[in-house]
Amino acid sequence: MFENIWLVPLFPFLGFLLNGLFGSKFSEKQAGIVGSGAVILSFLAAGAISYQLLSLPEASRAVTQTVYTWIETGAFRVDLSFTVDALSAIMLLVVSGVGTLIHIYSIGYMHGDRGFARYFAFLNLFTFSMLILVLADNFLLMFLGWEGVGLCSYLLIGFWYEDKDNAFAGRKAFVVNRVGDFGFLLGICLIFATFGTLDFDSVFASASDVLPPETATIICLLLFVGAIGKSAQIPLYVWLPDAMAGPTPVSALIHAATMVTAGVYMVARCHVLFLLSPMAMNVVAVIGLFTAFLAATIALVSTDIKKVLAYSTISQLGYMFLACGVGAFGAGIFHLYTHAFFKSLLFMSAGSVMHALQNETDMTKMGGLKSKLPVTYRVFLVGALALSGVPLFSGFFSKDAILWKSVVSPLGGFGYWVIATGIAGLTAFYTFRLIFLIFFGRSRVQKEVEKHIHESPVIMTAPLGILALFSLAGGYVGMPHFWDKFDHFLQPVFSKYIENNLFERSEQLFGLEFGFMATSTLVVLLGIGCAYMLYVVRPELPAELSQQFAGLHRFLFRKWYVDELYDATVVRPLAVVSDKVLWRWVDVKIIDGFVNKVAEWAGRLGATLRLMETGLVQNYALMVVVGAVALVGYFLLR
Amino acid sequence: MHIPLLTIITALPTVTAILLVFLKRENERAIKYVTLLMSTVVFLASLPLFFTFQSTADMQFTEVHAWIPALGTRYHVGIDGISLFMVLLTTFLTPIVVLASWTNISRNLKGYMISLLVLETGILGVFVSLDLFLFYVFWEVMLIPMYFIIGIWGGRNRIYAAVKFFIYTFVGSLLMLVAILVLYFYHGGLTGEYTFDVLKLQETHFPLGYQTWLFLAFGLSFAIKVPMFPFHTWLPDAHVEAPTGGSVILAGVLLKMGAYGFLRFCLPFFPHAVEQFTPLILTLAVVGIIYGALVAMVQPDLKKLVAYSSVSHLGFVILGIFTLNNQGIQGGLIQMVNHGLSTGALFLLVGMIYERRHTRRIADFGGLAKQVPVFATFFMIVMLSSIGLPGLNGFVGEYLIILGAFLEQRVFAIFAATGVVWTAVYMLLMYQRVMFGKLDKEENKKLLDLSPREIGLLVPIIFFIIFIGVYPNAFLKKMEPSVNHLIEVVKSKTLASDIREPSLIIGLREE
Amino acid sequence: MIAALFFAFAAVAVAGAILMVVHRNPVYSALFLILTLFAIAGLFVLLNAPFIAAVHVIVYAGAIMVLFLFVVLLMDLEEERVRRHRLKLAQILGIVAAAVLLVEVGVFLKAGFAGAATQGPDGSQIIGDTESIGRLLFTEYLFPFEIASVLLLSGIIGSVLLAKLKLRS
Amino acid sequence: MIIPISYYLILSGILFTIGVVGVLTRRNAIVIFMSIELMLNAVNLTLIAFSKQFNSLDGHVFVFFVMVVAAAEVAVGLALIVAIFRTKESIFVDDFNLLKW
Repeated sequence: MFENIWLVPLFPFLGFLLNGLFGSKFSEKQAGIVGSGAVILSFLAAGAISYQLLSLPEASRAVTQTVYTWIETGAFRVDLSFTVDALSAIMLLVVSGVGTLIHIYSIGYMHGDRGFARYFAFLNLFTFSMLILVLADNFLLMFLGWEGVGLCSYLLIGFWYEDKDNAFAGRKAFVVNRVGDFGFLLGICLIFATFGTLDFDSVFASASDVLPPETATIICLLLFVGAIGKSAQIPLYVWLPDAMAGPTPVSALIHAATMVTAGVYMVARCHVLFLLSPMAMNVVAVIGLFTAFLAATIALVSTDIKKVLAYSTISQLGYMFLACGVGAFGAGIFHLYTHAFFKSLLFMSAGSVMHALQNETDMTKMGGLKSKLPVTYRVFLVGALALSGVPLFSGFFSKDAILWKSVVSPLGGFGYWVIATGIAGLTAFYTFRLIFLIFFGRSRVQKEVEKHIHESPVIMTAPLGILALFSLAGGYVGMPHFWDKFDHFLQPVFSKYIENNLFERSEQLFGLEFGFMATSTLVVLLGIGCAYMLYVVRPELPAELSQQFAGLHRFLFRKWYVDELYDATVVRPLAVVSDKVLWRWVDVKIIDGFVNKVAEWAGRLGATLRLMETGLVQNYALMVVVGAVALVGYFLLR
Repeated sequence: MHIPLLTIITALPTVTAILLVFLKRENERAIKYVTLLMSTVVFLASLPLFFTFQSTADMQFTEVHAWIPALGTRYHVGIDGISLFMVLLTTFLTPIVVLASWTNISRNLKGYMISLLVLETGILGVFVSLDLFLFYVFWEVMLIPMYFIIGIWGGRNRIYAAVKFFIYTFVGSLLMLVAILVLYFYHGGLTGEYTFDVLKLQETHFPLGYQTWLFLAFGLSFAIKVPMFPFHTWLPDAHVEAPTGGSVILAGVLLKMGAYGFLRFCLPFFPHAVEQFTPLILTLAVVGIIYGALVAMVQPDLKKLVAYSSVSHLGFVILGIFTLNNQGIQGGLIQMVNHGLSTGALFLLVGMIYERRHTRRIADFGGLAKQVPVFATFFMIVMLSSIGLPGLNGFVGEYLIILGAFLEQRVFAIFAATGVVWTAVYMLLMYQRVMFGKLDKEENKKLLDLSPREIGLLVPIIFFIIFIGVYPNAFLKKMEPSVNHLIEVVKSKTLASDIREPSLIIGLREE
Repeated sequence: MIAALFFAFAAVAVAGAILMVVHRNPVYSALFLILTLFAIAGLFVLLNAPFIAAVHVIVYAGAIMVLFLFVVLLMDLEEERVRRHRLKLAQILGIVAAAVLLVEVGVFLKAGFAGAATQGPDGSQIIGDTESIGRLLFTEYLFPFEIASVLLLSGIIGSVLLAKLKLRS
Repeated sequence: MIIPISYYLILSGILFTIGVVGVLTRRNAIVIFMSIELMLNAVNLTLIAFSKQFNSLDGHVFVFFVMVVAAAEVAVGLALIVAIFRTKESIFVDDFNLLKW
C-alpha cells in the first residue's frame, strides 16, 4: 500500500473535478454520493496505510513516496513526495475520518441548496488540500496544501456569497491567513538558505548539527507566524469568529477539526527546529496561553451559538500551542485529536439546532429545546462534557495531559498551570452556559419558528452519534500510565532526530500528577456549577451582573476591541494612504503631473516658436542670412 | 533540409497582413477567419521550436544572412532558453487575441487585424534578433501598430493615451539607439570589426564609465517598457483606452520586451554597471511591487486595477532578474510567462464583461457570480493565479523570485514577500465587489454568460495556468542552461579586473 | 592701366548695385542693374574671360533684364508705399546681418590669403575664349550641357504653363 | 600692376552683400528678384577670378551653367510673379503670408 500513498489525496481531487465540472448536471443525490464517496475511499486508503504502518517496527515507521519532481532549478529542488509516519497517519485518519462524517452530514444539512454540487466540490478540494498538507514531505508542498485549505476556507466561508457579510468574512479569512503565510514563506526561504534543501528528512536530520540558535529562533518564529495565521492565535485570530458565516458543517470540518489545527501540526512536525530554540518555544507557549485566555473570556459573553464555539476553538488551539510550547508535542497532537471529535460534534449539533430553528444562531432566541430535540441534546451534552474536560470523557485526558506537562516541563512552570487551569474553568462555564441557554429554561423561540421545530434526519444524526461515541471513548487511547498508546505511538516521531527528554522526570511523579488532575477537575466542576447557578437556578442574574460590570461586559462583548483596533490602525489608514496619497497624489499629481508638465512645456515652447513662422518670405530669408552669419562666425572664432 | 523556422514565424504574420490588404473591407467574415487561421498556423509553426529545442545554452535555430555589409549589420536570428518562451507566448496569445476581437471591433476591422499581425511580427522580431540593428528596427516597428491600435480602436481618451504611450517609449528607445551606436563604434574601434552582432558585442569588456552611461541608456528604455516604478504612468492610460485585444498584447507580451532587454543586453553587456545599480533597481522593483498593489487596491476601474497589478507583478520580474542567481532569474522568466497568461486572461475577462455591460467601473457590478457563474469561475481561477496560489502558475514564479532575492538580499525579499498579502487584498476586494453580494442592478440581471467562443479562447490559457503550476519543470528545464550561461558570463566579466582604458574610442570622452 | 580699369569697373558695379537696391522705381532699378552687369562683364574681360563676358552681356543684359523690364512695365506698378507690416526691425537687422557677413567674409579672406601668393602659378595664362570653352563643353561637360538644355526646356514649359493658367481670383 | 585675386573676391563680397540687403529690405518681388540676380553675378565673378588664379577653365564652364540656370529661373520666376499679380493684384511680398503656420 505504501507505493499508493498518492491515492489518498487523489480520491477527493477526483471528486472535486467531477463535482466541479459536471456538478450542474448532477442531482443532489449524485453529487452527494460522489463527494462523500471520494472521502470514504480516501479514508479507507488512509486506514489501510496506517494499518500497514503499524505492522512495521517502531523505529522505521516512516515511508516516503516521490511522485515526480515539482520544481527544480539550480540547487533548488522540490519533489511532489508524500511521507507517512505516525504523526501524519493520525492526521490522515482524523482528516479523512471526520471529513467522511461531515460529508455525510452535509448531504442532509445542505439539502435543497442551489449550490449543492459546488459545495461538495469545494469540500472535496478542501479535503484534498488538507491531505496534501498532512502528507507533504517538504515545506513547499506543505505550503501548497496550506494555501489550498486557505482557499477552500475562503470559498466556503463565502459560500452564500449573495450576503455581503459572508463574502467579506471569506476575504478577511484569506487576507489574514496571507499575513501568516508571509511569515511562513519567508521561513521556508530561510530554511532553504540555511540547509540548501526543503525536505523534512534532510532538514531535521542535520538541524541539530548545522543550525545556529539565533537562526533557529528566526526560522521558528517565522514558521510560527504562519501557524498563528492558520490556527487563529493572537494577533491574527480575528478571522475565525467571522468565518462562522459559512455553512455549519464547514465550520465543523475546517474551522474546528482540521484546517485550524494545521498550525499545531506544523509546529509538531517542525519540533526539531523548535526544540533548538527555547526562546521560540516560550513564545509559542505564551501566545498559546494568552490566546486561550482571551478567547475564553470572549466566549463567556457572546450570544451567538457558533461564535461561542469559534472562540472556544481558538481557546482550545491555544491549549495545543501551550502543549507544543512546553515541548509536549504528543500532548498537543492528542488534544488536537480529541478536539477534532468533540468540537466537530458540537458544531454539527449546533448545526442541527439551527437546522431546526431555521438558521437561528442567537441563543437569546432559544431555550427549552431538550425535549423537542432529544437526540441533538444528548450528543451536544456529550460534546460539552468532553470539551469541559469532565473526567472519563475524551477531552479530560488530553487537557489533563497538557496541564500536567505544562507544569512539569522545564520549559513550563506553575504559572502556566494556574492560568491554564483557570481557563479550563472558564471553558466549562461557557460550555454549560451554551447547554443551559439552548436546551434548558423556558423557550424564547419565536412563535412561527416554534411550529416547525423538528429533529434532524438520520443522515445528520447518525454522524453525530458516531462522533459522540468518539468524544466519549476516544480519549482512552491516551490514558496516562495505564494505557498510554497514543503517546507511545507518536514517540518515535518526536525522538527520531533529536533527544527529547523533557519529561523523563515526570514519569515518576504519579502522585503529584493525580493531585493536579483532581484540582483541575474541581475547577471544571466549579465552572459547571457556576453556569448552573447563573442560567438555570437564577436566570435573571446574568443580566444584573452584566449591568453591574457594564464596562467589562462591553469590553468582552466587543471582543477586546481588537477588530476595531485593526480597522483603525491598519485597514483604514492603508486605504486612505493608498487612495489619497499614493494614487491621487504621488501617481496622478507627482509622477504623471511631471510627465504632463514636460509635455505641456514642450507644447508651450512650440507655441512660442511658432510665432517665428510669419509666412513672410523675407523673414525666412533673414533667418537664412543670420544662420550664415552665425556659421561663418563660428568657423572664424573657433 | 534546414527550414528557416524563425524567419517563417516572424514573417508569416506580415505576409498575412499583406494578404488582408487585398480583401474587401466589408468582407469581415473572411478577414476574421483568415487572420485567425494564419495566426494559429504561426502558433503551430512555433511549436517545433519548443519540442526540438535542445536544453543547452547555445543559440538555436539560428539564421545568418548578409544585410548591409557596409554597416556590419546582418540578418542574424536565433533563440535560446530565454527568448524561446517569449516567442511561444507571443504566438500563443495572438490567435487568442484575434478570437477575442471577434465581435468588439466595430469599425475598420481590416485595419485592426492588419495592425495586429504587423505587431506580432514586430514583437517576434524583437525576441529573435541577435543583431542590435535588426533588434532596434523591430523594436520600433512594433511601436507603430500598437500606437494605431490604441489610437484608433481605443476608448474615449485614446489619442492622449496613444501619444503618451508612443512618446514615453520613444524617448527611451532613442537613448537606446545612441547607446547601440556607442557599442558599435567602441567595439569596432577596439577590434577593427564593426558589427552589431549581439554575441560578438557580448564578448567585449567596456570600461566602467561607459558601462554606467550605456546601462542607463539601455536601462531607461527597458524600464519604461517594463514599466518600472516611476516610469509606469503610461501603462494605466494605455490599458484603459486600448481595446481588449490591445490590452492583452500590451500586458501579455509587450511589457516583457523590457524585462527581456534587461536579460539579453544589460546584464551581459554591462555587468559592472549592473553590479553598481543593482541596489537601486531592486529598490525600485520592490517599491513597484508594493506601490502597484496599494494603488491597484483603490482603483474604481477594473482595467486600471489590472494595469496597476501589472506594475506590481513586473516588479517581481525585475526583482528576480536582478538577483543574478539561478532561482531569481528562472523565477523571473517563469513569472514573465505567468504574467502574460494571467494578466492577459484578466484583460480578456474584463473585456468580455465590458462588451456586455459597456462599463468597467467596479461599482457598477455586484453579485455577478449568480448571473454568470461560468464567467465567475474563470475569473476566480485567473485571479488565483494572479494572487500566486500554490498549484497555479503564479506561485512558482513568485516563490522562486522571493527565494532568489532572499539568497542575495534578504531585506528586499522580505518587502517583496509582503506582495503576497497585498495582491490578495486588492484582488479579493475587487472580486468581492464585482462577483459577490446581491445582484441589485437591473442591467446586470440581463447579462449573458460566456459564449462557447469565449470559453474556447479562455480554456487554453487556463490549461497553461494549471500546467505551469503543477509541472513547471517542463519549462524550467529548457530555460536553465541559458540562464546559467548568462549568470556565468556576468560573473566572469565582473571578476575580470582588466577594464580596458577608454582612450581607444574616437569622439567620445570620459567625463 | 589694368588697375585703373579694374577700379573703374568696380566702382561702377558697386554704385549701380547700390542704386538698384535703393531706388524706389523698379524701372530704374532694372536699369541700374544693367549698368552693374556691364561693369561685371568688363571685369570678366580683365580676368581673361572674353567668352563669358560676351555671353554675360547677351544673356543677362540682353535677355534677362529685358524680360524684367517687360514685366515691370506690364504691371505698371506704382512706387513702394509705406509697408503694411511693420518690418522696420527686420530691415535693420537684415542690413546689420549683411554688413556683419561682409566683414566676416573680409576677415576670412584676409586670413586665407595672408601667406598665399597673390598671383596664380606661373606659366601660360589660359584664355577663356570660345574655342577652348566650346571644347570643354562638348567633351568633358557634355552630359551636364545636355541636362542644361532639358532644364531650359522645362523652364520654358513651366513659364508657358503659368502664363496660360486660368487663375481663380 | 596685377590686380590680386583678393580684390576681386572682396568686390564680389560687396556686391553679394548689396544683393542680400536688397533681398531683405525691398518689398517689390521684382526688385528682390533682381537682387538675387546680383548675388548670382557676384558669385560668378568669384568663379571666374578663381579660374584665373588656378589656371583652369572649369570655372568658366560653371559660370556658363549658372547663367543657364538663372535664365530658366528668371523665366519661371517672372511667370510666377505675373500669375500672383493676376490673382492678388499685388507683387509686394509682405502681402503674402500663405506660409504662416
